[in-house]
Amino acid sequence: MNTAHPALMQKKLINDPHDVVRQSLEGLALSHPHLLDVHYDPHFVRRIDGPIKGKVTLISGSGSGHEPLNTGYVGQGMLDAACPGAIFTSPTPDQYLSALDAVCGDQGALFITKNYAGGVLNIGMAMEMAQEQGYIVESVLVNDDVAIDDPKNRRGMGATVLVEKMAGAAAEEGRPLNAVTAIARQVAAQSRSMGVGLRSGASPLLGHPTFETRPDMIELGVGIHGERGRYEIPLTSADRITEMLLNPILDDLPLQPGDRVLAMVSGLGGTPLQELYIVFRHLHHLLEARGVTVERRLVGDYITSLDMAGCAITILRLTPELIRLWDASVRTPALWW
Amino acid sequence: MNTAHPALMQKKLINDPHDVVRQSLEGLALSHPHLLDVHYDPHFVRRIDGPIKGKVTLISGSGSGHEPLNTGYVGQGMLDAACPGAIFTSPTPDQYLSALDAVCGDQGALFITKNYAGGVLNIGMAMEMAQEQGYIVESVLVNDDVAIDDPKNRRGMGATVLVEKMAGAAAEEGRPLNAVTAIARQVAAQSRSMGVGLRSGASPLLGHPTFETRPDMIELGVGIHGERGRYEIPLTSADRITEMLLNPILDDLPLQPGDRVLAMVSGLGGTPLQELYIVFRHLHHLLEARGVTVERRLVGDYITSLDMAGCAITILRLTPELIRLWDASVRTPALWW
Amino acid sequence: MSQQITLAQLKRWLLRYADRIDQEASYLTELDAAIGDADHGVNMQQGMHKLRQRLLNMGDPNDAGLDVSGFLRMTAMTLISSIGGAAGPLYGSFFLHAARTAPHAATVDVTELADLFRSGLTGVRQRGKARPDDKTMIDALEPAVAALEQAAATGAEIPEAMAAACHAAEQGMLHTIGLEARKGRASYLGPRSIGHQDPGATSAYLLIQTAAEAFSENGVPE
Amino acid sequence: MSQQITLAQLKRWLLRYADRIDQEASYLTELDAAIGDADHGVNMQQGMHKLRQRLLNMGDPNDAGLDVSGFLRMTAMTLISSIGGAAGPLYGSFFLHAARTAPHAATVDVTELADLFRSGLTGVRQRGKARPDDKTMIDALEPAVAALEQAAATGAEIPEAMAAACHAAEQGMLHTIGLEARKGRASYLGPRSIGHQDPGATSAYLLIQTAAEAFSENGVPE
Ligand SMILES: Nc1ncnc2c1ncn2[C@@H]1O[C@H](COP(=O)(O)OP(=O)(O)O)[C@@H](O)[C@H]1O
Ligand SMILES: Nc1ncnc2c1ncn2[C@@H]1O[C@H](COP(=O)(O)OP(=O)(O)O)[C@@H](O)[C@H]1O
Ligand SMILES: [Mg+2]
Ligand SMILES: [Mg+2]
Ligand SMILES: [Mg+2]
Ligand SMILES: [Mg+2]
Repeated sequence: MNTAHPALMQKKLINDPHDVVRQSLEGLALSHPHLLDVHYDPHFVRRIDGPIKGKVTLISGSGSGHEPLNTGYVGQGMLDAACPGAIFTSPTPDQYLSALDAVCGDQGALFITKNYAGGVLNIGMAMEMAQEQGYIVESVLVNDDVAIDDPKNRRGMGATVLVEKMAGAAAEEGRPLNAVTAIARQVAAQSRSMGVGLRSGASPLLGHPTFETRPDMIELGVGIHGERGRYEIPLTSADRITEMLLNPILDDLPLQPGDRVLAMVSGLGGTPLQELYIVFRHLHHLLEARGVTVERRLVGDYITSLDMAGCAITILRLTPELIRLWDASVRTPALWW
Repeated sequence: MNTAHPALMQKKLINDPHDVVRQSLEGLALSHPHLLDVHYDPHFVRRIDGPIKGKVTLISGSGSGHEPLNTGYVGQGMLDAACPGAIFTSPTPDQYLSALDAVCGDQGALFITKNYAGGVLNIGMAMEMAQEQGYIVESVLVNDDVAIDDPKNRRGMGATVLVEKMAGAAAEEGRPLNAVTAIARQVAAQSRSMGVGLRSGASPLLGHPTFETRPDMIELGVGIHGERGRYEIPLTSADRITEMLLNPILDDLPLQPGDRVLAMVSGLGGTPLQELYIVFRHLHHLLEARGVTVERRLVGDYITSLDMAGCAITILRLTPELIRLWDASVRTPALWW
Repeated sequence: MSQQITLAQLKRWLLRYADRIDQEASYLTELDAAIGDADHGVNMQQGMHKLRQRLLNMGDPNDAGLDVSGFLRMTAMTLISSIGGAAGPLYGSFFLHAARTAPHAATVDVTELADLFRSGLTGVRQRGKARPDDKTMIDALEPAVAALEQAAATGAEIPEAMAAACHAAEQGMLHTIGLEARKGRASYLGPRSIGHQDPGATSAYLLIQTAAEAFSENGVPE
Repeated sequence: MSQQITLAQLKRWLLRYADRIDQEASYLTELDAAIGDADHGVNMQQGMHKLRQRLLNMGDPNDAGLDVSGFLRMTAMTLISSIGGAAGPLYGSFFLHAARTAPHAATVDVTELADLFRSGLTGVRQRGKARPDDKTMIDALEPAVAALEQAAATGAEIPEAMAAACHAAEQGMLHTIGLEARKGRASYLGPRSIGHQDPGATSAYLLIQTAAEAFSENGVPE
């Protein structure tokens, strides 16, 4: 606890900070008994009806604290299993392997992970071990965060949700591993994101906010690990912030008039829906003003950073096939249609 | 702005604070173009396919700042229209009347409102005016908050969502106004709620949190208007807090072994899903330990208080009919199955 | 003939109240933040802003064909449709009931004024079911109306009568500080509401205060 | 025969490291809060807690049938399966590669120790693709291994060699303060990462430091 700043101590609805991930998973299991089954030590969340014959298996992993990502995306039309690590910590290779043992069907598996050192390293080890055991596995790295200049070093953000949905739909259609992997890579390649943080969240294990913002400053270019942004900028209007999030996305993903996109505004956990709509409103105006059609949309808390206040914008350039995969039926705790 | 406590100033994704409600509605409309249509001055949100012949019309109203309530519950199987007031301010009678003019079918209308002075007074005036104009209208007051001893003075909380869902399903089935009203009253009568606030939210118009909590204290028995709770208590574990929320509910709604309930944990806007699951976990244990079956469940941000941190528990005693109405198809921005 | 309050003065009253609400909006909102939901100043501002627009568009109320009753009724309908919350219907009822008692004439004298204020207060009480000492706007309005009635009965002129009403409203407003709320949002706090001045009683005091100012000036041009 | 490090000493090293990590967990996490995601101390604690349990359950490593290589391999697998994040695979690779080079024997001398540390470092570099001055654990490990090698080459005894390694690791750790991160989460901050000590370099320094302590004590019973 930050005893120097008691007013900034973060109060949380938790018991022992060390039990947060496990107890939260227990609550998730009790909240969705007809969709999910949770395995503990090592932790993974699986579709209740897997493994499914004839279907490519999708497994995603990331640290906890991004809920509903990824555990909330397990279910028909999306993931077969999700591996939640400790808070903000990529899961270990044996989580992936145990999940694979539990849910892998006969068509091989695709691992989805965000492009962070931890994600890449652990998936890399998991892939090696899985292959040694005879599994046929592929992986896709999501790296949509344009706050980082070098694409190879870009973090995975909101595109993860879109990759999981569309690859999940392709798998559900019975497409083979190489096709599902290609869809996942296509979605990742056609997506860009950028986030802004207004107030730091707090990890239960830290007990206080990760950082303090100055009274009139905010953090531009944040990821989803509660970290500071790439730049500190003065607090400004939602419209101006929306522009500052969209512009670097468009610099990197040049959209032509007539292009059709999926536009997503995800809250980071501590920002109410009211504000997300205000951001989406201007985002929509800006895109339509360029002749870009907002063909599909997602506004809400879909990939979060504990209780950080702020949001991230994700833009995905759509093709007719991607639209069809997006619209395909999905039944998970967090996406359902 | 609270210049005396700059660190406590609340940063928000907004433009002019006076435009928050309108711009947020514009964003909502753009987010759900196939479900909703928004009317401005006076503000109301309507089902895109209304008015619907042969169906009782459901109209709900409340201040803004509780999103997704109520605008997020407009759509098939739930509300025909929602009237959002200013932030934390019940809508005016002419909002109800304009909505009525726009969506009322041929089976009369039911107004749903939470039991607050403002809600009651404005609905009362709206009913009088509607009746003068020849409409057949009924109303239901939701007063599920056991933090207040006197049931007549109890605030409306999470039961509002349940009333809207179940009365909406009954209306969609083609039940007449008196039957839909009876369902709505039954759900309200069989529901109890209690909330806890860990950190004050901030209204955009105030610019700073409504109140400050002391470092180790939290507010027990809060409503959804950002106000302090009935009692200030020391911060304690999620399990203990869950008990302090559930016990007064059970004192007032004595459940017998074998009873079946819907258990809901709604975040107040600034608390991540991770923590809501931890609360739900213990809530589930406590109920099952009493022999009460948690037959249906809802965990997430369903009725909020801007960006207040905390949550509220709602328990509804179910009957087979209520279960059927709960399970009936619904297609709204915030509930969809 | 006794002193009369003209339509122009009524109009000046409400314009002045609109300005006062603008000045005091954040004060009222902060009062509401302490024991309510931090919107009273904003709500009142919203309504009085609408009313100001109507009053300014209207020009001379006499030319608009309004008598005192019609003028108060227009005020009521504007506030009802633009304030919302608890205060909207309550202030709306004040003016609606006042309009019912008000003469279909271009002016009112002090006795008529006392009558229509009493009637307005009755409207608020019927609508909101609050009683004195419930810590609401009633606690400012009730003593103000009583003082006005008493002054009228003893033949006081308007400035003197309104000064008494204003003083009583202020006392009533301050009296709410010690009360535990039994109506409105502050009642949810129970004993924790004690020690805070009621926002609605405060806006009600400002209503009486601006009336006292507007009714005591004579023939000041708009 | 030159001085030997026994399996018991290796075990004591890692138990000591587990304790040190417990003591420094919040310090490491605060370092990570400044330029990362505030989990490094927690992650390391989680892994070292698991390792401590295994080490304590194992009793005498000789009796468990382990040689140095097997012991290091067991350590690697435990850390890989329990730390997660970036540090898990990296420290895991350190011990895995060290195990590959380590002799199938019950002891190692200083030259062998330098070799297996070098090999471990190579494992970290291959896995993480970071280079010196990228502001990572490499910046503590690289100078430590170099110092150890040099000491071994000049015939130093173990305490002396390890003291040199420890000193070099500390310098390397402090050197990270001035660096701009090019690998790991801190790299997302770009120039804002300058002025902060790297958490992984800090935990790596503690790894060397506890090794220096454990390898310099002789025959202290468990
Ligand atoms: N039943 C009532 N009768 C009279 N006045 C009331 C009643 N309920 C509330 N009030 C007054 O309304 C004021 C609050 O108004 P406002 O903040 O605008 O509405 P809300 O309480 O709906 O947010 C209170 O301070 C109180 O004076
Ligand atoms: N590619 C890399 N090579 C070497 N060390 C790295 C690399 N990436 C990160 N690190 C080290 O890992 C440390 C962070 O570990 P930790 O906080 O446990 O994992 P994470 O960054 O996944 O949260 C950094 O301080 C840095 O020293
Ligand atoms: Mg991490
Ligand atoms: Mg209000
Ligand atoms: Mg109020
Ligand atoms: Mg870290």
